[in-house]
Amino acid sequence: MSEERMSLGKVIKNGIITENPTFRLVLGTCPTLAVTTSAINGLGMGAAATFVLICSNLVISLLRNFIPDKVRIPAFIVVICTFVTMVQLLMQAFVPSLYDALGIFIPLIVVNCIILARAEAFASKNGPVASACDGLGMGMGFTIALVIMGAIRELIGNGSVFGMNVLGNSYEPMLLIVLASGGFLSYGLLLGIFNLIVKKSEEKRKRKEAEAA
Amino acid sequence: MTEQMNILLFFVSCVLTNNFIFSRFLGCCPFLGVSNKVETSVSMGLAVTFVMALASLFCYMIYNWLLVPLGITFMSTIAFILVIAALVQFVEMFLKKSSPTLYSALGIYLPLITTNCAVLGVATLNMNNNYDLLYSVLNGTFSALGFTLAIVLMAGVRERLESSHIPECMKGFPITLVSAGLMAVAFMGFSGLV
Amino acid sequence: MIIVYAGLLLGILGLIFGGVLTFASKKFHVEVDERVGQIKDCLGGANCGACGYAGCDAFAQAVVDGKAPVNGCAPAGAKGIEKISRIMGVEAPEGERLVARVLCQGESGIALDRYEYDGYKSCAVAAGLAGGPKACRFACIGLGDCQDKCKFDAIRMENGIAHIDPDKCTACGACVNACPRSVISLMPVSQSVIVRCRNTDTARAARAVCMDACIGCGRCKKQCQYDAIIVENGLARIDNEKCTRCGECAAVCPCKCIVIE
Amino acid sequence: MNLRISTAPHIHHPVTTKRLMIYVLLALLPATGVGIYAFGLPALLLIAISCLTAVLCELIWQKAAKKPVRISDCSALVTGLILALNLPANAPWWLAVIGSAFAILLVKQLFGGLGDNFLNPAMAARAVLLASWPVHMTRYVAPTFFSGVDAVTAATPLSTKSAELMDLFLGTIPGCIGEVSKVAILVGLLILLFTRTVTWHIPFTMVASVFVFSFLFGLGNEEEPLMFALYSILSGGVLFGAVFMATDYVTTPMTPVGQMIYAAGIGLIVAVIRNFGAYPEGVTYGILLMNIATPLIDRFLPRKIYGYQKEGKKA
Amino acid sequence: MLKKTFKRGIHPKQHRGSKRPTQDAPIENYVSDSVVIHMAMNIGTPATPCVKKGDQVKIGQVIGTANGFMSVPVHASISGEVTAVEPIPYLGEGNVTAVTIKNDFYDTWVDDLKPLGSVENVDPALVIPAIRDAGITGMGGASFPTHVKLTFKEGAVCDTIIVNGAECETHLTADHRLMLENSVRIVDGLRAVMRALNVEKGIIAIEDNKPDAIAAMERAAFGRVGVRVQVLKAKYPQGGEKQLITAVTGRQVPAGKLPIDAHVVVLNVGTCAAIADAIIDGKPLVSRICTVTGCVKEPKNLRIPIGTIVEDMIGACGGFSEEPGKIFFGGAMTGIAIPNIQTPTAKSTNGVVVFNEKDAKSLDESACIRCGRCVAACPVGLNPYKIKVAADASDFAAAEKLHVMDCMLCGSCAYMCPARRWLTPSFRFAKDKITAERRAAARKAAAEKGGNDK
Repeated sequence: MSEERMSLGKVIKNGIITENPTFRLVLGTCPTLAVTTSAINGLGMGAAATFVLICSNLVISLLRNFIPDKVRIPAFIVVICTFVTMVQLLMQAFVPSLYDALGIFIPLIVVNCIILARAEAFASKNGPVASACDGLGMGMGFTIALVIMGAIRELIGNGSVFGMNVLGNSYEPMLLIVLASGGFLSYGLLLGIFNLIVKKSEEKRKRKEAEAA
Repeated sequence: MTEQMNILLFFVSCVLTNNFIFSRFLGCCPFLGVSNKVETSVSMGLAVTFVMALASLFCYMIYNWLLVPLGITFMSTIAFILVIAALVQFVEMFLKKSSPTLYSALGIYLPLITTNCAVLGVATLNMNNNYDLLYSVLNGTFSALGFTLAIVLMAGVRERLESSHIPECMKGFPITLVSAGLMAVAFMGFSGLV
Repeated sequence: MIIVYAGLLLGILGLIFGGVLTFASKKFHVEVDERVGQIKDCLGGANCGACGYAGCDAFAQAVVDGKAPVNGCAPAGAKGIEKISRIMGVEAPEGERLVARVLCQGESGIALDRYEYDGYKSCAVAAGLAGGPKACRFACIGLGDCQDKCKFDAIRMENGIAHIDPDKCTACGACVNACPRSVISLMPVSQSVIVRCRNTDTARAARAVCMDACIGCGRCKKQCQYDAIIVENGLARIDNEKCTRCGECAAVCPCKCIVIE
Repeated sequence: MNLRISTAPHIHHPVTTKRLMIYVLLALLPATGVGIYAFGLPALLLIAISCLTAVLCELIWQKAAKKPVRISDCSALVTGLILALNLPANAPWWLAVIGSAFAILLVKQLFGGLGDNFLNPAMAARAVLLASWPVHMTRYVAPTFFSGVDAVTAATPLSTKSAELMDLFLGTIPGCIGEVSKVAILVGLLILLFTRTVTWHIPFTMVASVFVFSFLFGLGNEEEPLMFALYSILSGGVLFGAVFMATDYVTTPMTPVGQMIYAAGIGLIVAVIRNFGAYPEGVTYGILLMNIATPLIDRFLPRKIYGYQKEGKKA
Repeated sequence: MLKKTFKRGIHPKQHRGSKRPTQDAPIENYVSDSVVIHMAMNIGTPATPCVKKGDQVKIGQVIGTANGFMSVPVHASISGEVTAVEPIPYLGEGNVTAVTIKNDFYDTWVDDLKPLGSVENVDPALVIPAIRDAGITGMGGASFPTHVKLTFKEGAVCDTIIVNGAECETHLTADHRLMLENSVRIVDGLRAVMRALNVEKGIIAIEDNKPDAIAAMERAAFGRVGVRVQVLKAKYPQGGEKQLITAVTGRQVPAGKLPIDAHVVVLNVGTCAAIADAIIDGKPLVSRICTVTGCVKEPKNLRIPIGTIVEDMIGACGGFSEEPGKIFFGGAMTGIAIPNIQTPTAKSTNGVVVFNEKDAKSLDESACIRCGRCVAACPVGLNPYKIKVAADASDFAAAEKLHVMDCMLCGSCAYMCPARRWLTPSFRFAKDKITAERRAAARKAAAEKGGNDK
């Protein structure tokens, strides 16, 4: 990756689409499943994770030449952990309702595989600007996925999106979708549909290429 | 008697009713990743149980005997993750030297446990719920047993799915997630037991 | 004050854990070769087993141990082999890319049936039943054992015989091993003039079972100006070293069993 | 003359998958008939909608996935019928549609179709409906027997324990469409046993297990534990579950011993959930949970293989 | 008397009537214009032909000599002229050498028949060589050389000889008729072997669906010391060697071992009769009884010279009654389908069954519904469903762990399968693969050992 020096836009796009952490890499499943009971929760979680991703990627990238190789993972974790604690305190102070809704999953951002994976795979090998962009892209990819899932689950399970009633009062919500099992089911199905779309579009592209050739 | 009864109820609560996977979403990554063979999932479950019990113990000590007196409870996340990371690494090296057979069975999963949110989750839950030392360790052990139960059942199901004619786009994670969702539906039957 | 405590705590914890872990890492040190992982990254990754080891991990370990050749993984391709050679610090052995070719043209209607096979769809099983469903004992049985084994989706069954897509083929050899009749063989990709028949029976016997069988008539041998064709046991064989791909032999073959790919 | 060649054996038992499914449908007929007789037109409509949806979903999926269409094996019909028989008679029609579609599409076809699902489709769908629309799924009506009396919404006897044992047995109590009449279910069981579609192991072990565990749990709390245990096996879906749902081939262990362990496990879970859990009924969950455990039972149950008996054990 | 049997197994009830057309048909002699005798009549090494085109041969003359211990000689079954010695395709993979003889209908036997006298007085040491020289192989279908079966390794103890008259296969009545019409010969053969091996117990095992055969054999065994008849409950695969031993004695043959490891030797009734012929008359194995049934006009039990062409036998039974779809040697459970009606019979061909097109057609394989019928049927106690999954995935190591090597390919599981899955053929394939791998591994190990020695 470092050899080819991607443009910054491409780095961001990479995070949102090509290597979408939720739908392509299937990383950070726990918060994805747990907090997407509503769109707003998804957005909050996504924003918090994005913040941590950008900051930790930036700092790790700056420190990458000073951290000895053998202790790099613990060092990364400490850096990440610092930012997570910051987010935790900030949210507690300014958006207490969201903080309560997300609960234990805020401190658990520390062990979200996406963050450590990006630190290890990208930030420790690239410059600070690119790393921050990577963090932004990945964070946005994560956020978008969470919001989509949250919106779908909220719509089916509660008849609303972002708290606004959409489907009217006669709609009888499917409670299961906002329960634990609904999280697994909807994530699995979305993933399957995502795979199907990717496969179809690839086939289409190949067919076009074949026609062109 | 009542104390024993309480512990039994606590056990049922941790293993069945509030199963880490099916109702709390903690430890999903290894649950999805390391559940393709029954043998490996048993090993993984045992390794997690071991680490979670120890982590509960150490985190309790650090939190109640160090952070609380010093008034720096906001450092809990950092302190916990350090304890867990160090613990896992130590256990790994210890096993590698002292019992190569056990290491070859458990060892490769140990690094994964560092980033297993179940471990940090159980420490944080212990802290939030103000469990005492005994219940912290019990919570760690029982929850991990619940995790083990879930991952072993999942592995059994996945071994069966291996020979199934699953549509191409659903293979791998998607079908595993759907299976987990259906299993969670079944586990809802235990709700209200405690 | 709190900041001091926090800093102190981190420092002390760091020191304690660092100390313990350093001690432990010295005390419990076990050697592991990191080249295994690097090599594994260069492999095909299909766990096809064509190398003879139980999956890519085992092959990588064997390469590091010096038990397996660096070019043992066909699906890795030239690039992969070069990378592995660099990791192992040896020269990459020269070799042209190979592809698997089906040496039979006995489509249904061209090769005669011995009987109607109505059992378990497996060439290996059918081959053991009364000499196989096709009258020619060298013919492709066409029940698709090779197709099942191909991890790269390069083989399709059509009109009762196998066809291999040379672009998709990685020469892993899985099909060669799967075929109970040895109809498939690995050939250099440049060898484009191929005798697509393996029947060594007499002309009459061969012709009796398949319209496209090589009858060993020797016309191709006579036609070839480069002495590249040998006819043995009633079967023509092309010497790849001498062949200039002129295609004269294919033009004169009365059975159309020499083809230019 | 072209002879065929195939591998031995050249003959087969006449029973095919389709025939087995038809036997199950036959066995379900009495319960269906009594259900329709007891609950009238709504029940008939619900059954028809559920079956139709199931078959249509199977057809659509197999067409869309370009798989061979095998709706003629009747397996989708069985699923649709069993699901409908597990609904309260006054459930809204869309509940049956969603349930059937869920059962066929998500629980069965998504995993590869007949034989590849690890949960009983009808049961999984019922659990999903129960979790999603608990109000609709637990509002039972008393049988009307076409008498024209307005349906009275009543709680299931599990929670009131007001019905007499005989009423339970004959089916004059509120409940799901298929599970009210135990007589009809027993007739179904006889059909299944007579056609050798199922063996006795699962139904009998499961009922016995519910009886035993209910008795044990009732020892401390009930005045007449024996009556309580009897009551337990006759009320709710225990019998229907034991005969038609716990015996689903696809999701049960393959060996008789495994099947008995499985059935005993269901009985235990049913008794536990009924006596200690939040839900009044546990048959669905018991079956689902043991379905999940089935691969492990199959895997770890040792088989006695010919030629491996211990030395010295001679007859 | 108590009827014994073994665990599990199947009752091919729907095909119980399959024996009816021939079970009351007396054995008829039939001799055709020509025979084709191939050299691979026994499991093990094929014989080498020792006649050439144009030679005149007599009945009982050796036309193929044995090749080593795992091989028996082959004899001419009719007298006449050898018209061809050439390789022909046969039932397995590849070609086998076959001798074609044109019948001169003089039925002359070779001159030097050497009878050993009555079974009471025969020299025990001469019995086994005589069996080998008579070219006797197992006549129940496996064609294992009988003298090899009767020659034990050092230290092995045999206390019982079981004569297999179970004939649990469908359609076949050859053994049934033999027991009825030739019961004394069978008992004589058994007694000869008992004398040769110094064994005191000989049990003739017969299924209870052949009451007349049981009566006949009990009459023949009456007064013979140590010989008795054991009635068995009719069930498939009772005629399988291991199942028969368990049914009769309650012992199990240890996995991967031979019956002798359970101190038992099992001989088919046909084999016993052939042994008696070889001892008393000195005649080698040149003819056998073969049931021809199914879609033929007159189903019969024929005594045919070995090597008779199927077409001739069908002709002797009045020809086909319907357009044939499939013809196989042996019963319907384990029979081997033949590619054309020019196929010759062998020493082990106990029946020729003709199916019409409707019966012949295999149903499409559908998805496994895990009903467990295969598990309930398997007489070995395997889990065919799991083995099939492993075999389909070509995971032969897993299949081996599931004991596929203990499968004896009886076909019970495939018979019961409602989804008509091809269980037995894939097990056969898996077994072949594993055997080949083991052999390769053994060769490799031997080669390495040799290399090290240098």
